[in-house]
Amino acid sequence: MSRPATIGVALAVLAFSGCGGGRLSQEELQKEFEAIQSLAAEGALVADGVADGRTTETFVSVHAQYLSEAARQIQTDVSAASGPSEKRSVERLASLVFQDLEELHREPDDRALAARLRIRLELYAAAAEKRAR
Amino acid sequence: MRKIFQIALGILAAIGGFVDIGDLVFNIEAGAQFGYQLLWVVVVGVVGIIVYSEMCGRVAAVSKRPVFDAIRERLGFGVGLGALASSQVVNLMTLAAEVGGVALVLQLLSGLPYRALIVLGIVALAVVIWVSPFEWIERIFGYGGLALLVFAVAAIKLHPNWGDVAYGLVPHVDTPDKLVYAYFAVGLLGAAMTPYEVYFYSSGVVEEGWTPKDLGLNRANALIGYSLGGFLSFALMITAGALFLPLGIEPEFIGTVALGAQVPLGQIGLILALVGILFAVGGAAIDTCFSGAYNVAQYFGWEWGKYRRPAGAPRFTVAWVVLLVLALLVIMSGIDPVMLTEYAVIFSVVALPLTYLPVLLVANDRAYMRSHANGRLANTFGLIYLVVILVVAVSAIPLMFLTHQGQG
Amino acid sequence: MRLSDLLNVEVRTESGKSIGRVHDLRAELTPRTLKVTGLVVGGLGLLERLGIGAPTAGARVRTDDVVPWSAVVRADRRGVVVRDGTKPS
Amino acid sequence: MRQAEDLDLGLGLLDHQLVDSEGRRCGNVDDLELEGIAEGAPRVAAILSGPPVWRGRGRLGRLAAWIVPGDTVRVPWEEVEKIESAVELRKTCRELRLGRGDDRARRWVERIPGA
Repeated sequence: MSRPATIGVALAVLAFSGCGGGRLSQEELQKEFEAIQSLAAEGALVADGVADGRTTETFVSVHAQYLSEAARQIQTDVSAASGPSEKRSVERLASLVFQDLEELHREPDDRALAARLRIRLELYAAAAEKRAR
Repeated sequence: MRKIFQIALGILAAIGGFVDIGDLVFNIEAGAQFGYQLLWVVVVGVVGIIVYSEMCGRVAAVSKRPVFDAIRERLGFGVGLGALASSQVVNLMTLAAEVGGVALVLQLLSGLPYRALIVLGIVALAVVIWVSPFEWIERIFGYGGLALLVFAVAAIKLHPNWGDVAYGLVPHVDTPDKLVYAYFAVGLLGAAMTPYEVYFYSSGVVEEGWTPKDLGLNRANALIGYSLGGFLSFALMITAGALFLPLGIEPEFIGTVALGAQVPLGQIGLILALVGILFAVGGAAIDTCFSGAYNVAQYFGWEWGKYRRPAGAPRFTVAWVVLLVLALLVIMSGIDPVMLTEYAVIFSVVALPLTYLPVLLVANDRAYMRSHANGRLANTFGLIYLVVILVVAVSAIPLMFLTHQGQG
Repeated sequence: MRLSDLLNVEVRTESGKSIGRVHDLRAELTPRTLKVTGLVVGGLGLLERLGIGAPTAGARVRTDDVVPWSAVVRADRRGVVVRDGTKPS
Repeated sequence: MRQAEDLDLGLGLLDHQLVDSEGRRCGNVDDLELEGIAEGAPRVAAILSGPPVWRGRGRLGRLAAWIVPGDTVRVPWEEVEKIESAVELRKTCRELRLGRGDDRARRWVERIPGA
């Protein structure tokens, strides 16, 4: 194996070993809140497009699924680890965001639903942002 | 008329080569994290690629020697082989990332499963390369990639604070995350100056049989082509800075890039963005694939060229087919194309000096270049950028470590 | 003997003083032959190997880092021995 | 060929491209064979090309020679037409037995339609 490849593998291993298991620090939880805020805010943007009929069904369905999977990943990672009391609220927020994004993925053409999801996702984003500080 | 068509070579290299998945990822992420603060780095990167691609094109037109010939001649067998191995690893990573990008965009357009689209994408690329003449590939992907101009409109419609945008062109650091800032600066430079662009471009110059008469065209290609590429980088970063930064969105998906055009421009913006990304990334996939084949053929002295029929340069043909198959395996493993892109760009930065030093040396050799050797301007810029590249190459991997790939 | 046998080997005088390494061989190209005329040695020689200041580089920086072949006593892959008093500057 | 002129062998010949009389690329100058060193009148006798030649090219060369199969091809200096940025030869690669790897690969590639 060439040197860059070896370094690449080594780095990839290091990068992955950082996730999952173990105990979460305050700082790591903060990062998770930031990640949730990002996903919720992005979901709200997508939902906004649906509510106004300014996007395509396929795009919304596919992209919302990627976002929802990321939210679920956060939930799984955090629940697998131990950590301070905020850990619970990370889990709860992540699961709420996941559910809404999942709904957006399944009903990408429901404008009324999308309008409601947008408001909810914006609220989650704001809540996560507050916690991330 | 012929001239106009030939400028398309520059546009292909600019859109398909300049704006590839690396530029999309780093410009959007940098904009979302630092707003317009890093715009100046794009300028530095664009000037760098203009300087070196002009040099590579000139060397190729005058001496008929593409970049990897120069690398082996000047660095010798051993170091040259190291340069070959590292550039092939980076090429493969980049190719796999671009193929993944093509599949993701196709998925966002069609809703079909991702893995099926990877296979479809690879097959489509192979067929396009196999059957169409180079000029066609050039035009299809070059002009298709121009749909990315939708991001210029998007950036304007998002009403960025133009004062802040202008201030971004002045180098300044206004953040507590200085390391993350440095990481993105390195990534943006790497994305702008990716070496496969010059491998591809210089080989194309030799294939087209350019002579010193075409040096004006070479200069125009480098200047116009890469400036256009830089303009698109600006548009992407401004879009992200105006839309994603205030909302705290950290872009992790190709779809997020397209969202940047959908929010201000609606459905038409979304479609144009997806089509533009598809063509830019697809064109870049072809460029990287060929670069890999060019490099290995040139290092070992094999016959090469895509103007010949595939059987005219058999080992070259085998090389690009093998690269496509390897890329298929890499991306089918399920690795995230966006993350792979980041690794590819950062590693390419490490390999930069081994590419650009020999070019600078050869461009000064009058036995090769006769009266077309580097002038004072090209040498001054060439040397300045060599220093920049060295600094960036040394700091790239430590920065990636320290910032967890820009996560802080 | 191959070119690669001589590249990078150490150059010593008969009395054993090292004067550097062989960075390149200078040759004279005529229509029929390619005769080796000297050794490119020394710090500047290294730059020459990269193409800076070599005869082909147009601006010939200097030629006094070339040891003429007439000064070579013995040359093989263990090293090159040149007559005493030979020194590239 | 041009008039008598100076040429540094490592810089101006070694690792350069070989091009045959039909303009086909057919390998690199992997090493040079020298003659007449003992007699005090050394000259280049031949160009050497092919994987086994890499053995003389440092550690990576030895490794590469060990991995890649192939034969040494010796091109006598008399077959050299001209030295430009590439080394141009007087005969075709088939006559000089160069570029056989491409010939072997061609048999496979030719089977694919459209090749």
